[in-house]
Amino acid sequence: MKKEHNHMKNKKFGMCIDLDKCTGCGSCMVACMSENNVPFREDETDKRKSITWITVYKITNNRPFPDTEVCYMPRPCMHCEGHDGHSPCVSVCPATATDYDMATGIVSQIYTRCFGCRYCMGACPYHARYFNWWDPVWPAEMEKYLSPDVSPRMRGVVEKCNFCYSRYQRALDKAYCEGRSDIEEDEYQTACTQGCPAGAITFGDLNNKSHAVYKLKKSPNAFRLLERLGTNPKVYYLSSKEWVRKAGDNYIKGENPKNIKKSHH
Amino acid sequence: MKIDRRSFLSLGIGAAAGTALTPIPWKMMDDSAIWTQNWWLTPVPAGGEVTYKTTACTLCPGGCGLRIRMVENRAIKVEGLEKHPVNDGGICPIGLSGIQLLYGGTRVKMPLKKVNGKFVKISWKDAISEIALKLKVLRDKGDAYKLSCLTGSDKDVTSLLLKRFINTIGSNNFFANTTISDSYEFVIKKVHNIEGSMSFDLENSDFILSFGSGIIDGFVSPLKMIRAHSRIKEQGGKIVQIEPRLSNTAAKADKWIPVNPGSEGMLALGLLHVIVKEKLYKSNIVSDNTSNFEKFRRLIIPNTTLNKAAETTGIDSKTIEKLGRGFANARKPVAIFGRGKGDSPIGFGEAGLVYILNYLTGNINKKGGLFITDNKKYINWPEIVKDEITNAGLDKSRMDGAGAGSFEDTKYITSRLADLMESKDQKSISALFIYNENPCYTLSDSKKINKAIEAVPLVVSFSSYLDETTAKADYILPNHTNLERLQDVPSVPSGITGGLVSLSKPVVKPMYDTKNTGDVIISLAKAMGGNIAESFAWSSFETCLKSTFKDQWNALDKDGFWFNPGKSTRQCPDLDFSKLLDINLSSIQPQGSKSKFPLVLIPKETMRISSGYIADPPFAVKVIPDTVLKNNDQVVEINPETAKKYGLHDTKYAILTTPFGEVKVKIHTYNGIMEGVIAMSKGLGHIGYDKFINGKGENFNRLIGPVEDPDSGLDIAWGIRAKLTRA
Amino acid sequence: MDSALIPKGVKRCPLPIFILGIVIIGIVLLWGVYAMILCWLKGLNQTNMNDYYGFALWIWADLAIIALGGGAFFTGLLRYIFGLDELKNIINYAVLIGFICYSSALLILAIDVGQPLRSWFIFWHANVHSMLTEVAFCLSCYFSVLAIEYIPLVLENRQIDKIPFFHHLGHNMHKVMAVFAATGAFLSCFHQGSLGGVAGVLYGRPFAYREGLLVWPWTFFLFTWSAAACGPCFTILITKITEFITGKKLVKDNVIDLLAKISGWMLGSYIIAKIIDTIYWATVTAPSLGFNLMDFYKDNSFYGIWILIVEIAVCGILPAVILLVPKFRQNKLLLYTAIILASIGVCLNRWVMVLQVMAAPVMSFDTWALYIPSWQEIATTILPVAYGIILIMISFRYLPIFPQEKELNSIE
Amino acid sequence: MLPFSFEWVWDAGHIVFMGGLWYSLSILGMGMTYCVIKTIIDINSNDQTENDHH
Amino acid sequence: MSKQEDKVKEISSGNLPDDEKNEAIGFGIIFFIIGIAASLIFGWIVFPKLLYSQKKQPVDFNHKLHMEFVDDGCESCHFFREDGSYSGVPKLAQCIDCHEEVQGEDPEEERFVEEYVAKGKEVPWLIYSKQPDCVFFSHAAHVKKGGMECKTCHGPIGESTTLRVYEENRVTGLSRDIWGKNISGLNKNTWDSMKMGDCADCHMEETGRKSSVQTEKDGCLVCHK
Repeated sequence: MKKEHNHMKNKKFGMCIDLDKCTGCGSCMVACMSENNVPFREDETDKRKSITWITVYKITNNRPFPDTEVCYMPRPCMHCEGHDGHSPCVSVCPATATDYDMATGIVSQIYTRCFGCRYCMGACPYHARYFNWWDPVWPAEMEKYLSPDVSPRMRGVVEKCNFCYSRYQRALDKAYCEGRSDIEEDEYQTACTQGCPAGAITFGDLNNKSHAVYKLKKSPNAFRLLERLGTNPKVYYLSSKEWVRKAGDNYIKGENPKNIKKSHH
Repeated sequence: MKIDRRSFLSLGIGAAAGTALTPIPWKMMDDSAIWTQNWWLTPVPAGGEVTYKTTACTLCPGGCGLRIRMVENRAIKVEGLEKHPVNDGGICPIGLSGIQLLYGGTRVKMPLKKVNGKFVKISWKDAISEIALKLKVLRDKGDAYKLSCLTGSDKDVTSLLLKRFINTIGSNNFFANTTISDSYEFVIKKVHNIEGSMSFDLENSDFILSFGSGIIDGFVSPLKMIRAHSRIKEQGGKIVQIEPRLSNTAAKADKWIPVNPGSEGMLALGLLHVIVKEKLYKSNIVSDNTSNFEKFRRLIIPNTTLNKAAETTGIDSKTIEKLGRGFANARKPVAIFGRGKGDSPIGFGEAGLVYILNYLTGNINKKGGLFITDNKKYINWPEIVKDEITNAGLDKSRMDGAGAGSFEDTKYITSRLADLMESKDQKSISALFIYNENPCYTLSDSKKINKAIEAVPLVVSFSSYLDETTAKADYILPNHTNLERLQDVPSVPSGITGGLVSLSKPVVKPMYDTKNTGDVIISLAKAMGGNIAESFAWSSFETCLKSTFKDQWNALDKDGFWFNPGKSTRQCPDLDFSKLLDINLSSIQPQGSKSKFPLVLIPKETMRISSGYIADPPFAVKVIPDTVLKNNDQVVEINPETAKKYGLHDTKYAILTTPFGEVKVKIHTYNGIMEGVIAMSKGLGHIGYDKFINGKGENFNRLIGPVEDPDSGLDIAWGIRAKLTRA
Repeated sequence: MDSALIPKGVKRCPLPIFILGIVIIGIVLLWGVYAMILCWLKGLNQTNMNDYYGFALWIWADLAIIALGGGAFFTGLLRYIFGLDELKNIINYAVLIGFICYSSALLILAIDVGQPLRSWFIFWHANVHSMLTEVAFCLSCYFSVLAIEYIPLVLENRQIDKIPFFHHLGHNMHKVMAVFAATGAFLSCFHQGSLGGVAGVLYGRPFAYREGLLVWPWTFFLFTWSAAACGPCFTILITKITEFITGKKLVKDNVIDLLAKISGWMLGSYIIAKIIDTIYWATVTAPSLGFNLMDFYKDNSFYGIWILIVEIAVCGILPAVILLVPKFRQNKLLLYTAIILASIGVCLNRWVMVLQVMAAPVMSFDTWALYIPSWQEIATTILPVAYGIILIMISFRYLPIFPQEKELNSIE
Repeated sequence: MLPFSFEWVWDAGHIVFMGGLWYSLSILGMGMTYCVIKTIIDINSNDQTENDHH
Repeated sequence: MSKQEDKVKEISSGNLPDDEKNEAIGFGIIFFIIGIAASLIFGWIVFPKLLYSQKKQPVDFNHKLHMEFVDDGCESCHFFREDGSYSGVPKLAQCIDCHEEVQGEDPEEERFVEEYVAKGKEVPWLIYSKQPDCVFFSHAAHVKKGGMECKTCHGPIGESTTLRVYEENRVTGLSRDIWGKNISGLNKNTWDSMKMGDCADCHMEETGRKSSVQTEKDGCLVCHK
């Protein structure tokens, strides 16, 4: 078969989220749930048991009234590359249920392989991984809206954002049928990117100079979460506010974020 | 040969050893694991051909275009329609969850009739003929005018068909839910004496002064506003947000100016003082087109105005002066008003002054400014056919007093519905149709409405869902849901300056025995016979809609919307300042005695909670933060200092009391709120619907009562005095 | 009634009392079994764990009992490999305690995973880079070693021993026991260590993360060392408790003293290593990731710096000193204090390395996660205790566990 | 676990790790097999004296 | 307990005379062998029969016959949609194109027209190669991009004149074709089984991709959803 296709250049899908634009409306979370067959329960107010692959954090500058400032921070899976693909979660999974794909830069989670040890959840500092504490139940006739592109998860396994990989698959299929071997930037966008009313999320190949994310990640306002840990995430944030950029990492009192050498990859 | 235990032992060992060499243990181990991957507790969605269908959202007045992903004949996902003038591909949490309203468990599955307090099944035919009979009796008694109707909007074809229907019967008493749009129309009517509304061209403005408008919190046309907000951020426009609480809009604004609740109008006055005194306004505008400006100038120019404004608003006069100058000196300033989502009107006092603020900067009908939009109806139906009863009924004035006397320019005083329902005299409602509205939940003092509605002999609900009001109805004639029905979706003007209509089209076959309300009205009219049937000569709602839109229909059908960016802006006419000379701002003070209720309760509105007639579907409920709802407890926000003062602690229970009732709440201390103010999310505390929606939190509307604006009569209740005590 | 089963020359309580005891403990056991079945049938929603607290009480219990069970491998190592012959008088009991600890640990793991029927994936689809894989492999292998070590003891039951096959088997197994023990020690060293590695490799969790040697973080070595130090203390503790309950002296003082002394050396050296590790972590590792030591102990109602002080000073240095100074060690009260403190210390260390790791926020805007276990978790954690007591009761009654018992308690 | 499994890669990690595992398992297995076989031989040699060894 | 002691004695062979003992050992070996043999027979022959239930297709279908009438081979009925997705087993609407009325003399066809076409009911075909829900299989990638033949995975089904019995694993609910006819899992042809290993082997051979950090094979999400 066609070996030449297989040396397609490695992609590195990533995201840039403009926090100045993000309004905290929550559409990304719901778009994701709807796209990815995420179940819901009667009481979802225990946020530590509530599955939302992308979660919008509300962060504040912790200053008293009226100097209080608030910023919303949507947090999908960061798809950490770590060092050579050894993201915090991938290397700890005992059953190889989660993996880093060098061809896409996407951290996969295979629900049918996972047996629910939850070690990966402990390893992830972003809390991007969710456990199915309950059997998924869709009341009334809601099973009808389930998408066949994403398999519903059984209880007792971990799940997380996969950058809507099923959309990538569909885009590729279309390209193949049209005789192309690769896709355009706009053919593969995640559900949260597409749904965001503010246009705050940009998604694309971080390796591809023609993609919007390539430029955005180099903005002086760009930062990533917990870069100092060496997780090497693929989600970039943009904020014009210094306190927001500083909240992305931990600093010892007196440390100047600008002087910190962050592990760069 | 003796078969002893040893033989069995040997046999057993042999069998065990042998079994290890067969596929049994290995295959069973593998299969049992595969079994857990396919077990019955996890559904397997069926595959099939994927198609997309275009429609429009009817869950809020925003009017977004939708693209529904279908697999075979199942609707899988709601997405935003790209290139749609409102949302261009974006979508809000409620719109996305529309799919759950379609397939969820809160649907009314067939027409129902209440017999002895319980709903029983009834056929469409019987239901319609029974209702028609009751209406005939009403007409025969001379009580035709006692038929009333309440709808969520008075812009769409179905609502207008309902209006036409009750008019034909012989009643003027059509009501629609009143919102900030009513204030806009009222102001335009009052100061310019024309029919029109307002639209704010935020995205092209460089200085947006927002009087508490939740630009990104769901204001009127939420997605249009959010998109405008992003453009503002890109283009470097400034946003100044004036409101007591650090809402999301305030958080994203360049400056947040906390203001005492209800004193926004005074701030506008203060700003006008600065602008007029320092002559920062566009002089040509004042000289060319205005009357009585000098009187107005003399009224506001004394320094006491500024001092009073500073005192009332809690903003020091320096800040007001700076703000006034900044606003007036901006290239393209615009002042937007209407609090939160714009669900409630505001008093003419405040609205009029903010409008003047815009007017004096000369931004009317200018790019980045305020546009006066044409309110002309797109509907040109033949006149209704009247008989004697019709004429007699239409000669009567409205029961609520709107459209006459001091409320001449007001369309509906919907807050008076409760009184009219309870009343035993001539001015009482004997039959009420309710469409796209849930008054038992959404109107102020909902406790009173809930009681009053029981006094109405005939209540007909067209709701698709078993909401609070529908539960009290005598007949339920369920409409198709959002994704099942044909309906026009007229745009609300506040964000769109052009003419825009979208079309909601059925993407799936109706799941249950429901009917489009438009068709039901036509059938009902036909069942009534006579002039009423004649007035509804359409064979079906679809033909009605097609004939209504004529030339636009093709675009609607093909693209899902019809848009003409230039159309519908009105000339900026003269402004008569005399209307503003006796503005009364004291009415905006929250109700209740300050000594008994030392705090002020204000609603908190966000994109994640639908506070209109549609309740939050499960997906949207899922993204409500736990600082708003914890288990089933409503959480209220207060400043840590206030909490300390009243001995309240974060995450602990407290009793919230207002003149209208008390509820148990949980405390969330938050630095982003003024001292002495309590914020409580609006849109929770449903008692209708199913367990995924109801019983969560408390209904804000239960805690406030209607406050009539002395100028317009509209219910402008926003905050209310309250107290918090430790539970 | 069951005298034929009881080893010759020793006295046991009357059967009805024994059965009564079994029944009482059995009820607790059944309660645990009920909770366990609930967890299996209904899933892990029966617990109070959550997405922040993916590892909770169970994993702590697992790590703690494995550390406490470390007495088996270390005593075995000393007895069979280093040839400390006196220890043969306590090795049986050490093995039994180890067997109980490890079987309990495996049982808890079987409840703890979300999909128990797939747990064999950890073997078949193993990811060799995962510390948990190492744990699972070594744990189950070492459990087989303990079973192999326990079997000869069972075979020594008076009636079983009468069967030539079992008699010979027991004898033969004794002969090659050193090989098994050596393998066991090798396996045990690794999995005690890999349990430490579980937390230490989490480079996304600055509270747990440690640099290290080759593929192993320092916690790998600290865990092995602490298990070797505190395991024997636990063996002594259980022996003393058994002596107290049975009212008999079962092991001679010189044996206990020897084990205590070795424990003392181990504990002393461990605590020095632990202090060095803590200092390095607090002054080099954590600050390089943006954390001060005190960041890990603030803004919450439970995890204060006290926990570090108790672990190192009260439950580390203090018992080490007691065990190392002969005069202290030979004072019964002080000895008991030391072995109890050492046992608590290792449990506390495991608590910190499992639960505080989960609880401490990493993102600057995140908050502490505290949790209270559900009754199902508590019941299933008590289950192994009940099971252990029952197994000890039965083994003690019917097996010649303490070689010195006859000598120390002659019956007329 | 075995080179037949999907995840197997011929690298140092797998060889050392699995090597260690199989080494341990085979020692245990061979040890037990030895004991059992030795026992069967012992019984068949009918060495009654050994019975009284205790 | 003396009773117990008796039992112990009985088991113990130490008291038996030599030849009796040898005989006992002999019996023991025989029984051991019987045990092995019985379990082998059960495991290799009976077990597979018990494990799979046999289901008949609702209507018989002659692939060979249909192949003669169509122009585009398999893709005539099992076609690709415009969006790149694969249609799989044809829907009734496709069959109706030809089978509005009974065409031939096959009683199966007659039954098909009567029971399904006339009633507008979809045929509940049992799909031999149906993968579990967790599997994403892209026909486009294999057929369009990879240029593979249908036969490679599906075997010579196009030449069949009748539909064979569908066998369903009673435990997993999956088609037997996934594991393969041979219970041992050994294969002769590429289409003999459709397990993950089969996919992976071919991917290794054909694509040579080693992008997965853990397995040095293709990424997991390439085939999983």
